[in-house]
Amino acid sequence: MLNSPSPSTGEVVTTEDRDTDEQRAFRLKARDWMKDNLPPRLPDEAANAFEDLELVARDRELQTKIHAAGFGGLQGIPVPVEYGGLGLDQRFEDIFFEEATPYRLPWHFGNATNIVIPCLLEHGTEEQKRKYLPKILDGTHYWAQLLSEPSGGSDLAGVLTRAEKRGDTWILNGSKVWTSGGHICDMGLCLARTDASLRKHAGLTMFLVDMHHPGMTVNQIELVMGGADFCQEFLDDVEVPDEDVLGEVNGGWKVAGTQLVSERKGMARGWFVGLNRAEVLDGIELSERYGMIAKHVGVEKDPQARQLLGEVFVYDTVKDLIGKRINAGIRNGTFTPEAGSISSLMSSVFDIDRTRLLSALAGPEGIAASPDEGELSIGIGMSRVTTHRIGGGTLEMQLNLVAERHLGLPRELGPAPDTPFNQLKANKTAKIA
Amino acid sequence: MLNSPSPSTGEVVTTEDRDTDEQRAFRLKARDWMKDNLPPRLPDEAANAFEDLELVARDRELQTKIHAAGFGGLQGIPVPVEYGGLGLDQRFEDIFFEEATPYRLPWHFGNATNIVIPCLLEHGTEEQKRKYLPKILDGTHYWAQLLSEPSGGSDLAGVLTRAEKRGDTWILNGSKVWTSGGHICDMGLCLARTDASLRKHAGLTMFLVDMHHPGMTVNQIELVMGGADFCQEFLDDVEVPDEDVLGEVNGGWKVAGTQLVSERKGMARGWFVGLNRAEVLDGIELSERYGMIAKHVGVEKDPQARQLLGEVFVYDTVKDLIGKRINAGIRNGTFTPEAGSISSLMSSVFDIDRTRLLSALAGPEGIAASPDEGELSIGIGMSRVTTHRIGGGTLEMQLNLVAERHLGLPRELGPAPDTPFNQLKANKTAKIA
Amino acid sequence: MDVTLNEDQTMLQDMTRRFLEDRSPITALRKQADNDGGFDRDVWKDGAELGWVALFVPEDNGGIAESAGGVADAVVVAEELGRVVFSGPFLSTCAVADAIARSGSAEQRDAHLPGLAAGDTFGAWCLSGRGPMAGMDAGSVTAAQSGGGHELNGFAAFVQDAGDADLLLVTARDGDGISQFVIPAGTAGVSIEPMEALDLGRRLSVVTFNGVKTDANALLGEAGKGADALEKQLQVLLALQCAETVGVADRAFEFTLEWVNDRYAFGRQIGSYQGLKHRLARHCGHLEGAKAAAAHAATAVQSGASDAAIAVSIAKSQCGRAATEIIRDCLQMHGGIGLTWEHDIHLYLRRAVSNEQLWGSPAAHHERLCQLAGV
Amino acid sequence: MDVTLNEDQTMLQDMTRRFLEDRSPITALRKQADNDGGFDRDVWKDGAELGWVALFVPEDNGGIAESAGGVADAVVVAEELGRVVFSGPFLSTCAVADAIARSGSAEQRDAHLPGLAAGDTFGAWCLSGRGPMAGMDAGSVTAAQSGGGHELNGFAAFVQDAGDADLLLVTARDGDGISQFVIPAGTAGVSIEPMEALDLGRRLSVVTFNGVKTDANALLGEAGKGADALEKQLQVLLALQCAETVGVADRAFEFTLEWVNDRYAFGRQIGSYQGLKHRLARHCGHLEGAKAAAAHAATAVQSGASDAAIAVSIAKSQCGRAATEIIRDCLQMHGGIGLTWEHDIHLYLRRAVSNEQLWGSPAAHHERLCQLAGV
Repeated sequence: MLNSPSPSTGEVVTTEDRDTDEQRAFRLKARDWMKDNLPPRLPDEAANAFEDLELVARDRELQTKIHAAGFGGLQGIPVPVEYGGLGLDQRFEDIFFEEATPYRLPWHFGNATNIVIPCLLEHGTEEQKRKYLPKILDGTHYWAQLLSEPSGGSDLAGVLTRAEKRGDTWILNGSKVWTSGGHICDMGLCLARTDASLRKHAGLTMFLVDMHHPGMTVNQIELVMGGADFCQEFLDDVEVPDEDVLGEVNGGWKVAGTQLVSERKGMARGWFVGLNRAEVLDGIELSERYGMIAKHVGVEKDPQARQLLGEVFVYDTVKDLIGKRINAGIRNGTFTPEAGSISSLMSSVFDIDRTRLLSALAGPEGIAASPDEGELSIGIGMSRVTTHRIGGGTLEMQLNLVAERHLGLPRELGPAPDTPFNQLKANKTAKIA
Repeated sequence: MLNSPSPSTGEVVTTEDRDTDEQRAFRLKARDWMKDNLPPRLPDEAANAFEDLELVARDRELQTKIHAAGFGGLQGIPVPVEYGGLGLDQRFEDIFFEEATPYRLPWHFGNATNIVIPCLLEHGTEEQKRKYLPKILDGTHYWAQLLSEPSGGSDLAGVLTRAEKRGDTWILNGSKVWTSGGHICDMGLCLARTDASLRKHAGLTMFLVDMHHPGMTVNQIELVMGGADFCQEFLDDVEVPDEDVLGEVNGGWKVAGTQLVSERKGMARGWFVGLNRAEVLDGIELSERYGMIAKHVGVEKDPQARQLLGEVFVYDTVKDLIGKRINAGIRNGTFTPEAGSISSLMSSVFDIDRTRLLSALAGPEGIAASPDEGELSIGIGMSRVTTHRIGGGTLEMQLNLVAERHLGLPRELGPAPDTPFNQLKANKTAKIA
Repeated sequence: MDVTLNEDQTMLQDMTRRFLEDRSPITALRKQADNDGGFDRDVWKDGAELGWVALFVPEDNGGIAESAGGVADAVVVAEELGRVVFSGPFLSTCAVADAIARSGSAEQRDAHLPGLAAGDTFGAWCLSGRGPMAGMDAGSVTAAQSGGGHELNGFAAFVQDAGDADLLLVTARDGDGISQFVIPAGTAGVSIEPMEALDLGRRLSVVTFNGVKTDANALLGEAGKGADALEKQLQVLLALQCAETVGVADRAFEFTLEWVNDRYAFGRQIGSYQGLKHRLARHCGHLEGAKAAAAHAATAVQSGASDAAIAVSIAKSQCGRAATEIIRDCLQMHGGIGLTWEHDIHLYLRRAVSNEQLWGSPAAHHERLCQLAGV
Repeated sequence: MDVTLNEDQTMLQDMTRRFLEDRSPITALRKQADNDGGFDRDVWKDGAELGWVALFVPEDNGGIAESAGGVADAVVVAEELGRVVFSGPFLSTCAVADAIARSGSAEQRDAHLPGLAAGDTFGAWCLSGRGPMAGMDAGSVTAAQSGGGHELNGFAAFVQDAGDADLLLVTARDGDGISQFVIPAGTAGVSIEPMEALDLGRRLSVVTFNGVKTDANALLGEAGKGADALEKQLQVLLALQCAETVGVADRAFEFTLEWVNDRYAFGRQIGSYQGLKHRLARHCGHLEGAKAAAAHAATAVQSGASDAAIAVSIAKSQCGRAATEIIRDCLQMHGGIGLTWEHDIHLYLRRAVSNEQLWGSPAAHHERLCQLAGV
């Protein structure tokens, strides 16, 4: 009954064998150039660390360098030539990323290249594209997403920041929050309410905002775990010229949709290849860290501790395998891009589980340490306090996305969808930082 | 600062020291009579086992006996004399139950005495009370609650069973389900829809229904765990005379409210004292059963197994302590009777947790056994399949009750409350047994 | 299960699903459980024709191993069998066929494999004893040289399908090593006593070996050197069992989704309540995890990857625990009806709870993972 | 915490709550953490006036033990201290006072108790070493007869409040038995090194004993016979710590309920979503469980009930785990703001995570329960 051979191979990691001649030439050129010009990818160096101004500056130089060398800058390969890219097929970008695996790329431009570029390409005017795209690719502009608001949390369309038109200029007032690296950004995509008498999603407009405008105050948010990558912005009569409206006036939610889809798609496509260890590893590798913790605590031979270790191995591995599976499924069309929310969800779920297991493993050794012990121990207790994630939406949003978008369960009831925004109950704006 | 003594005593188990002379006399009379007349409470004998027709028959005789001896039958002590009770203060009933702790009581009458009696007393006509109450107390009538429907689940007011009036008689058609002991009952409290053009809760009427009516078919439901205490009833032109409407026509939800509150109050008051081990035990007792299971599996010295055992000890104990705490709090007014849902909830939660822990403890020994090993092992696997509870509402209902009634969280949105019942979406009636 | 099935695998999946829907739906198990009877041998024979066991058997012995994807294809079948809580001796017979194909002499392969591949004979694997390490550790049966063959003593427990088996694969401790034997089930000194089992479609037995004499032909591979083969056999079996478990959970999850979409409470579909929705979303995630782990295990075992040993233990833990927890909660979501004998979900849950513990409990595999990680 | 507080206890609760709201709200901890400073000694002194330590001290030594409810009253205070994540040395000082009141000679009681009761001096308890059994097993300090007294060697870790202490209670292994000592913190050979701690209000130290010579007056009770006293001391301390943990969780749960009632998303209060509601309902149940267990433990310890040893371990497991899990999820429900330094909830969670592990982890108490159950 089964006549043809069906070789069951492992995951394909490089795709060199599929190169056309042109692609092969591009690959070799990239490989060659990278060897001499890109810094190595250091395992301990964060991909994104907006706090680290020195690294942010180095990434800016790196972007300029890649662009100047004729590789279009991060994710510039498929961008049309007239906007500063190479105008090549997606396949060339994949090749570039494959070759770049051992090197650092200017990942701090990820927001701009992964999210802002698709938004500008889809909704921008010719002028906007010519003006802004090249400056992303040549390293001039870091971009921020000014989306969440202190009043809003997960309800992204519940925007209170308002824009009023005076002559040819829009005046923006309000506050945005959880902006990654807001303090180092040059430009921002800012969603604001232009008509509160329309229903929630209808009265919004997207603006291209100059982050250096004097009305823009950017405060870094001090987090429990010590970092301050996220910012809160206060917009106080920030002026935006009419030509910097992206998309239609009162059509901002459509642009925001592109923004969100681009983010998800990009994650699934793996623009961050080289960041995600699981993506490049073929087989399962059990981390040595956990055994070291067990030895540090002195419980490596304890059957109960070994159960905890075993569970952590399972969670870590399954988390990686889910990521690979979902991405592969999205790539081959088994899943819609919405399935990406499963990876995010399970990543959060397993992260929380892991902190519980490691806390149990470390016992009292997880909550205090002698000064000379470094942060191994106290880090376990800290991770129990800070497992919770900000990026990628709350756990509740991920659960809703999986349930409604992936499983197709009926949506939650809310106020009638045609309720004017100014008749909805909402929170007040609050100062966080 | 702390001037007066504040003795911190353990839980009070007997209250003999609070007796008045009259109460003391009653207590001694009861004690004396019980010694010679009540059967002992056997630890392995179920309190309620409607399947066990022999036990059901014995309980009927027991009820008759207690009534005849002048103790009013189960829970008849505070019932007025004209309805067959003793007309005494609640305190006398408490004394009766305290003294009855070592004995079996006719617990199969619990539904009738704990729920039907309060409903009749509050909503019944004088004729109804004189007709039906004595027959509960003298052992003539077992009563069923015909409340849930196959279409309904937790939505108790979503009743599809309809009653139409023809002359002086109501004709009932429909189906009820999850009726405890429906097959042995003589009478039933049956909620039916008398006007579907009113909103859901408005068009309902409560009927006193003869379970022996030829239009009443009672099927026992075979359960996974083997028992068949619950029944499904099919009402096919069951006739109920107009004088057996309890409460107002279209006022049935009010009676159902009394029904539900009586159930909860009764649970909290402890009408089942003598059933609930936790209520009568002063201190914590760790069950020997778990250690025996561990020894049977051969893991009693394994540190991981001992963790599982330790957790089970904690869950079992905390479950009991919560029950005692909530009951004490309801009794002294710290909690409203709604807090009883916390005990039910946590009882379910801990039961589920326990089956998980015991499954892990038993390992493969929990899912198969040699024929000579009895049901110790296979029982662990079975309990994993059947932890789920039917009585007392689903887990989801318990969670809602705790969240909304106890914590006061906002209610879930649903269809507008004034929607006529016949415009609501609902399930069809289904045959389960 | 795998998101990257090839064309043949997709065909095999469709074919198997249609075959089972037609010939062995869940009602078959119910009928069998009611009658306390065995599985339907005609169904098995026709299933074997579809290649169920032949995947492990070389062409010379009547199989299709060379042209097919081995365990990577067999897991496709196993998953489908799980979806209908199939009760035939698939795992056992495949495991025995795989062991003989891997380690058997030409004579042994010729003698046993054609019958197994054709669905005419059945196998059962006697591996381990009772207690927490059942399904993992050999050693409850011992082998000692005796005449030209061996003498076997001891017992094996939780032996799947032994009552129906023609052939027993016996893994025995032989001094410091492992020896394996293939013997007829009716060999003198072998007694098979059925166990009471939670899973209504799983026939488990205790098989006792009381001075069982084997001749030289019974020895599979070299005496005392069976440890590597044992590991490989376990990997194949675990990959199959995990796939079956995935099928069980997937199907139960599927009809639960239908239920929560169809069922109304308080005027709303119950699936619109976050209380259920969020639990289902988590279950979806864990089920995807089980699928990912099972698919990876099958691929790794088939290709003999260096992480195959790890991969099967990861999969066993994830599939075993996730399936049980998911179906248990799905039963909960069905309300009272989920606890009625008439509803199918308890059949799924019994299989899941049983599979979780058979062939190594999650705890046993966690311990194994620590060893594999060098801790 | 207890639903059956007597009138005095209710008064004590109100008084303590008002005192702390006024004198040591959560902002006090924040200020202290920012400055890396110690607790406010004036607040402590005034708290001591309210009877915080005096509950354990006999009237003859300046206390009110005879007329008050001992640990059953002290847990009322501990719970209130938990609600503001109080950082003063309450547990330590009460434990030392209790130990001296229980086992001390008249001289020792006269010498130490009045100062402790009045809030002028502080104690710390050096019990155990590092690793999984920290907080449970004595033995990391050894005592050996030397001259008329003993020589102490070894170290104790996770010692609460040692840096502020005037007196150290040292529990040492003495041959096969346990000996306990009360010595001035400044005794030669004692060195106190602070540990980095997760809980910003908990000062923990490693206390090293390097040939520390004690005189006969330092020995608390009989040499080598301290095991019973140690068990009793632990019970008191655990009852207090559980009550504190209950206060921590109760307060965090309280302001989370306010938050979910006040906060809107998608036009609805977030507390109206079952996704949050059902989790909060479970947390409520576990919190009631923690309160029930802690209250029972306090009553059992105070009355010397036969189940007191079991009761404290049950309470420690339930309170420790429930508080951590509840507050962790409450933080989650706060969304991003819960992770900001400015929000108080991390201070509560740090205390809960820390208390879960100090004085015996849940695992250590589970093992102890098995022993107490005779398994």
